[in-house]
Amino acid sequence: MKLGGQIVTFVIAWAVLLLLLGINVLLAYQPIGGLHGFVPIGIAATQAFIIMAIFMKLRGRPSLKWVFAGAGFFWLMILLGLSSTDYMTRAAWPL
Amino acid sequence: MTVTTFIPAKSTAVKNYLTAGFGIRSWLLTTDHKRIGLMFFGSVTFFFFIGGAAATLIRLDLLDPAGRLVQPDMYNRLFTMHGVVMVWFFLIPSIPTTLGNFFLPLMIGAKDLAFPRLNLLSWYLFNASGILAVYFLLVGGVDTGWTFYTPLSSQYATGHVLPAAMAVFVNGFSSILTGLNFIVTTHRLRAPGMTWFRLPLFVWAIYATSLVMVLATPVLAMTLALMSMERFLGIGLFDPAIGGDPLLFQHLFWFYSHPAVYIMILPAMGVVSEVIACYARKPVFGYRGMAYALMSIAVIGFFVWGHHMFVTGMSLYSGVVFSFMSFIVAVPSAIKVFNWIATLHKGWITFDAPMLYALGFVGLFTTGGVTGLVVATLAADVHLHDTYFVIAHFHFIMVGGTVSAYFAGLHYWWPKITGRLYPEMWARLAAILTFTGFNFTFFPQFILGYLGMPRRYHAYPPEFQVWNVLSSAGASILAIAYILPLAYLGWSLLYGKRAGSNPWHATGLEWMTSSPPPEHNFVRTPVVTSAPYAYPDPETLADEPAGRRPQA
Amino acid sequence: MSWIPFWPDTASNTAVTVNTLAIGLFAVSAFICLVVYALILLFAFRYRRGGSADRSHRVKKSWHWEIGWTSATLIAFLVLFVWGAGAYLWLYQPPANAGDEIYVVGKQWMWKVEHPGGQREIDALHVPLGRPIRLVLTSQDVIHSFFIPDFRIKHDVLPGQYETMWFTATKKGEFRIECTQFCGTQHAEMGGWVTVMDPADYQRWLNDQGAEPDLARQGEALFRQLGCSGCHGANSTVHAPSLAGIYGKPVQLEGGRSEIVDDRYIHDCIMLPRTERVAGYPPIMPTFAGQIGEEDVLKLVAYIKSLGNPASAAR
Amino acid sequence: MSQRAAALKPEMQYADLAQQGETAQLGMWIFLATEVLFFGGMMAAYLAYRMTYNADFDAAAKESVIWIGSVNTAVLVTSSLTMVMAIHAAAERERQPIVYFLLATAALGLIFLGLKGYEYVEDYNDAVVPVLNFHPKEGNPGAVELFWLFYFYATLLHAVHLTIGIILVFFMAVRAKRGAFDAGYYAPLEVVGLYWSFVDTVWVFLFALIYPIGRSG
Repeated sequence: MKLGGQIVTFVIAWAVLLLLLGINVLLAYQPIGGLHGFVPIGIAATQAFIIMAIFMKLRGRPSLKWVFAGAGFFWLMILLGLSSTDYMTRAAWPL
Repeated sequence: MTVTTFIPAKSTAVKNYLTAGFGIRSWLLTTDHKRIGLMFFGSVTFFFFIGGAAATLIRLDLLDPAGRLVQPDMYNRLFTMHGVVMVWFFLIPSIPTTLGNFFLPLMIGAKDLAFPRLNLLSWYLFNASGILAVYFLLVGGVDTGWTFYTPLSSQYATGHVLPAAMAVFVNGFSSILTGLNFIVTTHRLRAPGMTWFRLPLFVWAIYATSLVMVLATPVLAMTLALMSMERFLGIGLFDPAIGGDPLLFQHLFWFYSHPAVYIMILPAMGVVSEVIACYARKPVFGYRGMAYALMSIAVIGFFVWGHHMFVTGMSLYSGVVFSFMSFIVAVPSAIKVFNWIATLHKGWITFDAPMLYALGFVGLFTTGGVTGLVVATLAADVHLHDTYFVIAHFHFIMVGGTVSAYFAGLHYWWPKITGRLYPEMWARLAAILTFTGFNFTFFPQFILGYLGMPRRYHAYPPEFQVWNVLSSAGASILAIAYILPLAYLGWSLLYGKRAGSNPWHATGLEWMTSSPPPEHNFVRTPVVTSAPYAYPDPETLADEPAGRRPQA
Repeated sequence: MSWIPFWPDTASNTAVTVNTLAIGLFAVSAFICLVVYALILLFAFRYRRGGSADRSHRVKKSWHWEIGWTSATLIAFLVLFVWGAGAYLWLYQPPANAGDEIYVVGKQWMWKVEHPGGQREIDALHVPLGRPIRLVLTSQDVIHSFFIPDFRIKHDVLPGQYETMWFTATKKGEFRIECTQFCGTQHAEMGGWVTVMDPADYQRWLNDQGAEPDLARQGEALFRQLGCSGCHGANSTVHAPSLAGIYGKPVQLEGGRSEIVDDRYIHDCIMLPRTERVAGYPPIMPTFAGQIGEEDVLKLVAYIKSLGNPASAAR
Repeated sequence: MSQRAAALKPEMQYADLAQQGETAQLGMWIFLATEVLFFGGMMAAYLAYRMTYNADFDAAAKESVIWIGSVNTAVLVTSSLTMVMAIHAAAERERQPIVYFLLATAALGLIFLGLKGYEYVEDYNDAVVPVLNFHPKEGNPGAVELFWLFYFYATLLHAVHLTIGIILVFFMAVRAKRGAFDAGYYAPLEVVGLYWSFVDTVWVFLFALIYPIGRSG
């Protein structure tokens, strides 16, 4: 197997993923207050983005794969977003 | 249409899909989408009559205010059975798996679906889950209603909740596989020249439906799995005893089950568009608008589930949001109704049975739609929620709408599927009976609802009896209207006149091949060069043969 | 509107509001249906095959039609939405002066009602005419739904949560209570009657209900019996918050949030004590979930409430 | 090209192998979208309770075994790398490396499962297994139990997906060994690769929801 440009990309992606994992674990022990729920999710989203773009080969020309990869997450956002309108405001109303 | 027909010169030379093989194996192991479509037709017909039998007993029981025909527990099992079977084993699969399976590849000029073996698997999963569900609904039954609300289902109900939930879970796989197959096929296997805006609206409708199927069904699967775990372990994510929220179950459940309503109605809209265009001899008015409306219903349909929860103790703020979205989703539906009517304008309308069913659909769907607005209005829903008003509303959409359209499509494409014509007069009679019986059955239920008769009551205050009797009487007409086609369509299989390849002089690729179609649909792959519904203009209509009754 | 055979009785202020809205909605619905049916029949007749109507000059360009009827329906729908939403917020937010608070507990398959004075009823609810009544609802088992058709008001009743609804009865008489959320075998039998009486008759009725001590007193007895007083009492050595005068006031919680002490808060503190712990107190309170029923919790709530309001404690 | 490669034909409904391969990949992407929603149902439950019982979830998450979670994340990320390397080898038509990389992928998957099993034992010893052994040290027991129910449902479901993945990868290794991908048509391998990386993606999110929260306070 030739050591082509693609393989280098894969290995760099892998290294970045591990790095992000390390950051995630380290930050878990830092007093970052109210952010402690959001930071891991943000890091996970970045990792997921890298995996999908590089390992699942989404990068490159726009294609139909983008649509359906995006659709899953878009619909997930509908579910999470609209159900959380209830949980965020249930106690607040009736006033 | 400038498309040449693709009928082999001597149609006897090529075997059609029915004569391509005869043994039982040639059916049970087939990967031909047309055969699988027919097999699905057999299955959903079976489940339709199971669900219908339960409905019959319910209506008989309600003739008497004291509900003395069956015990309360039995009654609860009956309406659960009616709901589960009709929703998951008839309404959701009805049009997509039968007409969709049969005609989607034909209409886009493909030889088959993208994944024929998955298609067959879908049929097996469907039957396995259906038989499992019916078996457990018959022995012991399930007493939760089709909605499986926790904590009733997870901790208090006595019936076979677990197997029933499992059956619905497996059914979900069937639904997902079918939807996935349709989406991929529409994207990848269109014939040369078949661009997106040359697709018939039925294909658009099936595509939109499939999107809903693949994106909503998994959430139901998860919800039922979580509910089953709670029942199995005695503790779970919805358990109020540990601070769990029963409303969470409802959020997740309706995230699927509201879009599921669009799984039922979108294909019906597709069928009706085809039928109205054909019998009005006109292109569908505002074709692009119709396609966009289908897609936007499919997407916005996911933003409205909370309107099932206005009185449940959900946040009032959420209620306002969901009510607003529900009004928004009604707009594309209204557009569709207006466009169908505009299609009739200046047409050359004939009243064959499919057209009668389709016009009935438009009327019933409109009634169901506007009453949908009534229950989407927050304060009105406070009174009407969980009463017979809601029952009437959704039956107008699902039974008046979907089932009428299903029959419209079945009659319209019957000559293509079987190669035979159905007896026209009987079919018209059935169509008229359906419309009449339907209104008699369900209109009184609007009144019962506003009077305050709650749903799922096996006994009710005596002052409601007159409306219930009226409703049950209408149901008996409806029953005849549904059994009648079984008889004359069966008859036509043997004695019906032979249909030519295009008895209605309709457009669309499915009419460009022989009836019944050959094994791989087209002898040569068709090339499409124009938009759908290219029915001739009124000026040239004189050239068309006067009597469209085809020659034998 | 009793002269219409298919119209329910209108017996409360909420019923009037919903009636007006419903009549508006039904009128719009009927109008739309009429237009659709009329157009279908008209076109079907006029443009039947073989008919001699003029078919030339067909409308080909459709977009301005589309935009026209899209915006028309949108505007009509928005009006209905705003009307309905406004009425809904009014219906579901009890006014500040809703004085009489009555507790309702749903249970397979009955409604248990407790008046503040300790009077108890099953499947019946007596209320005075012309006074706003606030109901606090909860369930002991599955989800039920408390529905009074003649008042056009209903609310689901959930286990482990308090829901409120309110109305002012405007007509004397007996009106049905129904359960509209399917709750098991005898769902259809779960119901009862609301009796609306003159305030004087109502007072008499309350007085005739025997010598049950009022809810707060019963709560006080329970408070001792369950050992609550051992920690929350005045001379307790255990580090637990004092409950005197806390009702209706904000309390600082562990984690920085603050919360108003209301019925729901007290309920959760008893049943799920560690969720919303008061800042500065150790998590030592045991949970009473599964040990006491919702009715007992209601009594404790009434007692704690009375501690904050000496006037009602004396009553 | 081998004899076998020459005989490779697309299925009846496709024009050519390229179309068949692309279609298969599209099908897998749509399936993965359904999987997002499937796990999404459970994540919605997590989010709802996280909003309601924030402090209790923090307290509960402290009991999770973060070192196993972290090592497992590294293992899965590495397996995704070996998986794409196998696909890359297939693109280069080299049979042996495909087999080795696939076996490495499956082995990493098995290591993940082994560690996960060990973690469950640890959880049992920590008395955080609902129904079987549940005595939480901190927080409101109900809410803490909700966290652990989520933990077990989510990780078990993920393990089931991973097991299916391992079986598929083994199956692909066998096919690769027999030379099925020599001809340059390796769409099945790519489809399995998509599935594998997706299972990895799910885990990345589960890790974030379960392990790092609640340790700083």
